[in-house]
Amino acid sequence: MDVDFSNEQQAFRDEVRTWLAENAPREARPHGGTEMREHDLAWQHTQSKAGWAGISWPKEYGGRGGSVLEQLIWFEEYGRAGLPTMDSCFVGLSHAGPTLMACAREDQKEFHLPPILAGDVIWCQGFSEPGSGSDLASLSVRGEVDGDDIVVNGQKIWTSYADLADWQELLVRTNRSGKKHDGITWLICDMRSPGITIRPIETIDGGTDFCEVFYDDVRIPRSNVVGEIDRGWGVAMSTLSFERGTAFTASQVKLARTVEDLIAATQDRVDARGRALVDDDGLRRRLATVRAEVASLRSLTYLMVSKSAKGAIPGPEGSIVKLYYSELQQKVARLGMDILGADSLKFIDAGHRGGWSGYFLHTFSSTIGGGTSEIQRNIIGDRVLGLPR
Amino acid sequence: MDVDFSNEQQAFRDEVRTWLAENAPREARPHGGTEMREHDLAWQHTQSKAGWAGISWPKEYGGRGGSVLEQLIWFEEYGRAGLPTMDSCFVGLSHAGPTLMACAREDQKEFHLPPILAGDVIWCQGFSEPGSGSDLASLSVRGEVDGDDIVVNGQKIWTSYADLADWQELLVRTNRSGKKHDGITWLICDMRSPGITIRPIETIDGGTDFCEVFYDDVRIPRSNVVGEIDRGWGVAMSTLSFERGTAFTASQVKLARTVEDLIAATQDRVDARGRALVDDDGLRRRLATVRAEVASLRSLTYLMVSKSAKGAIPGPEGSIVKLYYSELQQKVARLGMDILGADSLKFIDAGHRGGWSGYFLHTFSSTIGGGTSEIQRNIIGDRVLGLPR
Amino acid sequence: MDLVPSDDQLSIAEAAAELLSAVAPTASLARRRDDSVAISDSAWGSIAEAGLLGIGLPDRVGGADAGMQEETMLFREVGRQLAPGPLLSTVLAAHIALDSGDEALAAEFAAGSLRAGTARSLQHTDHDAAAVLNGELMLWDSTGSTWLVVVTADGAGLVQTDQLLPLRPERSIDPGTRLGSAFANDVPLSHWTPGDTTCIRALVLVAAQLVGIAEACRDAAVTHAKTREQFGRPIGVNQAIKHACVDMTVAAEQARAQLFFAAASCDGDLPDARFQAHAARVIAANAARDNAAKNIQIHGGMGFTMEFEGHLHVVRTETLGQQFGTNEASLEAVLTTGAPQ
Amino acid sequence: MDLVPSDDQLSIAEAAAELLSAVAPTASLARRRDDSVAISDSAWGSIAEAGLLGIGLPDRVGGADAGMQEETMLFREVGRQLAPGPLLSTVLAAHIALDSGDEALAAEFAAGSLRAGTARSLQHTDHDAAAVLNGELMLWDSTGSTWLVVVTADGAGLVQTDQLLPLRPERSIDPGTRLGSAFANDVPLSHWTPGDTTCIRALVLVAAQLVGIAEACRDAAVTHAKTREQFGRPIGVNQAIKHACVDMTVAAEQARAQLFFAAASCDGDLPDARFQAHAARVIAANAARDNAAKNIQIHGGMGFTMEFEGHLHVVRTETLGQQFGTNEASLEAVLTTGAPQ
Repeated sequence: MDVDFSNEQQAFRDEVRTWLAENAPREARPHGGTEMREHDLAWQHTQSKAGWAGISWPKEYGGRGGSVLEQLIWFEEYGRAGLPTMDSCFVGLSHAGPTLMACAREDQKEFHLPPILAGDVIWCQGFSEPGSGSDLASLSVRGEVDGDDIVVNGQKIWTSYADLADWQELLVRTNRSGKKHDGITWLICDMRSPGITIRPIETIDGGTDFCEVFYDDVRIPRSNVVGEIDRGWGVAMSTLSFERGTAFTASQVKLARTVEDLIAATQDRVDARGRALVDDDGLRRRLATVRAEVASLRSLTYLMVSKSAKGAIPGPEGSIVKLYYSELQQKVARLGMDILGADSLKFIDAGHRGGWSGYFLHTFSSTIGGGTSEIQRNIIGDRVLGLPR
Repeated sequence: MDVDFSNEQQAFRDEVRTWLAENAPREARPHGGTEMREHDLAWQHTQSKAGWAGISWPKEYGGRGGSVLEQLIWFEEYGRAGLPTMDSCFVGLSHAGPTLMACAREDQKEFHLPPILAGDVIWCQGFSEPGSGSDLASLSVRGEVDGDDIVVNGQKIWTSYADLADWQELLVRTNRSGKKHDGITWLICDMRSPGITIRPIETIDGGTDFCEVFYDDVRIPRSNVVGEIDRGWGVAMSTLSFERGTAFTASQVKLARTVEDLIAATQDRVDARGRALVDDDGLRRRLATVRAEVASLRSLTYLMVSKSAKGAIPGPEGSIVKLYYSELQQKVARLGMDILGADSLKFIDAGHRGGWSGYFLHTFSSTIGGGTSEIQRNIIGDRVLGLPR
Repeated sequence: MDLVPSDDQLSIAEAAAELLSAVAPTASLARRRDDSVAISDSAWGSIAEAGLLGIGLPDRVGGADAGMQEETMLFREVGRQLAPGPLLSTVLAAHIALDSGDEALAAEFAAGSLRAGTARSLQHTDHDAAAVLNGELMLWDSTGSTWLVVVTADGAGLVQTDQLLPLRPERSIDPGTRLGSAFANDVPLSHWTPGDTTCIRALVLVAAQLVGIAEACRDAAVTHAKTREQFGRPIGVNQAIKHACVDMTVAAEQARAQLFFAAASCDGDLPDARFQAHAARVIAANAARDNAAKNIQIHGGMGFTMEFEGHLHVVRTETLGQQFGTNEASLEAVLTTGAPQ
Repeated sequence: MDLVPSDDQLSIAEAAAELLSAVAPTASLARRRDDSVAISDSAWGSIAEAGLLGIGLPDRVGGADAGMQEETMLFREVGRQLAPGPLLSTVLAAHIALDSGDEALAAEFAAGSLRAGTARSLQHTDHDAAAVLNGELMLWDSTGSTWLVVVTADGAGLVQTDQLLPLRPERSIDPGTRLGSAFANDVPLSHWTPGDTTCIRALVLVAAQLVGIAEACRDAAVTHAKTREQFGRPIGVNQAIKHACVDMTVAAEQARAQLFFAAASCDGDLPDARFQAHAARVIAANAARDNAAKNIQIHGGMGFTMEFEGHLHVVRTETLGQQFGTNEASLEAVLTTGAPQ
């Protein structure tokens, strides 16, 4: 065992840190609209030009093909620089792109992959529906083959950045006769197609990143099917993860900084009885506990990355990190509310949208989005522990 | 709403308190064996002679038939006097007796009920089996009709005081052909019958109250069937509860006193850094929280008792009190371990068996015995909230 | 001893719930989000006209002559319905005016013709200096309110809002509560009454609102667990959901029981009424906080949207939790006021 | 950076597990409950002979010249197997003797010919007075031990057991650990080494045992959830059981990861090694405590019997938790040693 990085890795880290310090956007990221789109694409473009785009993409698709340790270092530095980890280029780079690499035809790859990397296009995801949340395979948006087109009708929900996107990875039901996992087709949907209506959803932290998408006789060319008609579930499940255990690294680094900020915030605050918060044994224990837990979250990531570096293919254990991270984030947010007291009630638009109270509200999503904690526990129980279903 | 007791009720309380102070056993209750049996029966006998036996039993069966508020007062004073609430007379008074009243033949009632009340006999319960814990109806101890007898073979477990008992309420399977809830028979078993072997189980707090009971061709007269053969499940489920929401009252009063003892214990103790525990904000909050929670546990009981007093029949809401009480008791025990520090490691035979560490270990049973907390949550979810199964 | 509300008390609750949901429905909070006052004049007028503000006040100032229990029944519905604006602070202002002998002012608050918001000093105040306001203040619903109540464990009093210039509005986490900042430099409080009578009333009525919130969240979660289907069955069949609903029930029930106990103890002037009130506030705050979070989680993605009212329970629990003394202060009081009787 | 144990390290663990379960199986704890020494002479001899006590000591005192990581792998198995007696304190005594230049004594501890228990002062000690023992002491496994280690954040030293008369045995909550009380009046410690080197080693190796306990509990619970049937199906199909097993897994995995990180940080002499060690101890203690309780609960009635080993995980977690500084002290250190690098 060893927690030191090699000289080569240290040099890589220095290079990343320097480059990010010199090239990361200096202006605050806009909260939405075309300004956000332009901002995110410009930043992706900058990374691409400098050879940092697709740090985890294989070289054959134009990515950097970094080793898993380089990825870890990149994401650590990315988080340390305070850059957003789930910007509007995220779906293209981390989900749609990898799926296309795994399952698409050569012409589809050639057409779609380079613009994702270059920062020319934004992708969004059309998976969830109002009636199909945890039970994704029960989706019911209809796709009917009509000549060379598939005609799509229905509604998707929780589509991040649908209003900014050029393309969508879209799951539709093309066959109702068999089991629910059969009869699903994976489509590339042009978001400018006639018949698409997009309605942003306001979330409790004041964000509007999520959208509902309505499809009214939207015609998608059959040539945009990835894989085969009715075989889309397999395509969706085959999505390669190139993160190899590093997916939450940048978020963890940010969480660690948030904890340090909270510790600092106790230094000059007093409670309602006029006593310094820094002398409050109860708060001290809660702060120490989350500081230790954030450290162990990093250790857990390092352990998974170490396994990846030895060639292990990360499996459902990734859910352990997701579960732990999301509940820890909520715990930290709650602790901050208690430390800030009456000040926590102000919804101030500084740093994070809505200030600390906005962050607090935002963290309610972390145990829901990307699979609820209940579903994560099922996955770990069934697939890691092998418990009976 | 009103939390005051009437003058009459107050007078009743004074009477109970005085009587208990003058008549409750002065010697410590023996930890087991015939000494414990003699002790418990003598105390029941004393209560019986003075007209306090079966405070919750209806008058027609020789009980005191106290109003629910009198029961509440009785149990509060009983707890305040530090008397054990689950002594060896408990099953007879609170389970077997009420079941016999509800379902037994007149001759069975006449023979069995008076000795229970008078403190002449001890009853035990033969329900659980090694393979049938939460799923009681899956029980498999065989009972075969053979002439005028039922011949019993198999094993029961978790039978409290089996080694001290005269009689047992025993569930056996007399029919395997139908659904598992059918084919069960409720028997009165003489614990001195040939073929019975009793093996005490040592529990983690050092107790030996629980036993395994083995039946090897034990012959029980058919006349000891309560209700009908194969219809015992209905008998077991019909058991009347005369506590009407007061079942945990004495235990609550004890728990309240335990919390006060812990608060007092912080007064003269210091932590490893030499600081007075009484100045530790974290401990203060934990102590305050359990003090408030114990108060709300009493309020919850008062609310249920108030409903009973108005004629409502207590239903599955009783599980709410059980669930809350048992988890609160564990929380208090844990807090005590943290307050006592290194002293908590001494397993001292004073007060409670094993001192505080014995109490701590003992509380592990409170979320298991009498139906696990998981089962309590199912009951509340299904029967109080009406959630789908 | 009887903790079951009387039929009269249940009628108060029913009438209040009906009126509040009619004149200030939850949906109105979002609609008025950018208005300077959280509650509309017409809603305020209807509530006052129905006599809700005067329930616990004597007949001679226009009240209904009932007690803390009846106010408790009212404010439990205020919490459940997430009713906006300075209802509780105005009721407290009326009591403060009455206790200090200003019956005319009490009558104006009871009639709703004057409103009172809340001011809380963010700096520690000496016991002796309690009747004077100093330093940084946080204000609740000062907009539209001529007066502000100041409630501390040492006493309670009033101050006129315009004595606290400059007032700065703060964007509030709760669309049903307006927040503001101000600064005071030796501003004396009027109608000062020493002692913690008003503080105890505030604790119980805050607890009542929090109990209403805890119950509303439980009800919403249980309904959703019964109706929302995934994998072909209602999600409530899953123990992860079912047991969460049960834990919400245990929390709400214990909080309700302790609330009733505290209200009855206050009305009965029992020696441990102070303890019971602080305990009620602590238990209710934990129940509201836990249940509000669980309700969102059980609603999944929908729970995270502005459209769903779940977040309003969260933010009301937070704003209410800071308005009249903190949960921390009540915890400390639970330990220092002596064991319950 | 590599947190995966090497094959050599895994071999140490495997060999240790095999030996411990053979010579001091869990069932032996109950059998020896009334014996004055928790571990039999023959078991002790086998462990020493296999070189387990000297793994982290240099060759010249009879050790295997390995590091903290290898000791970590050993003590994780000690925890998992619930091995009784003064294993950890004897290993620490060897390090203390070595650090203070007494190689002959270190060699005797490494060879197992001398044993060391633990003494902890129950009163607060000034930094300056750290090398002298005073007041009430609590002793771990002093019976059969010629020496006792005293480990504080200010330094570590040894004392001969017979200098602490009167020794009073205390009935211990843990049948694998003998407890005693004693009193000291200005008893000087020998082999005193200032600084927290030994303290840090103790923290990591305590954490290692606690991680072993947390993992053993998880494994036992998962096995039971797969095999115990109720209502015609394994109980692990119920989310109440399944998700509890998952939470035990998350706790054990995070504790294991932090343990490895801490051990590697100590061996690599990293600037935040002290922080990582305290954090490992805190995380491991919480994991062991939670998992031990959940394991009993999942086992139901059987979990509450002496026959089942579940309670041994509980009581070992408690005795270990007080032996070399408390969890509270580590929490405080996590906050005062500065942010991790």
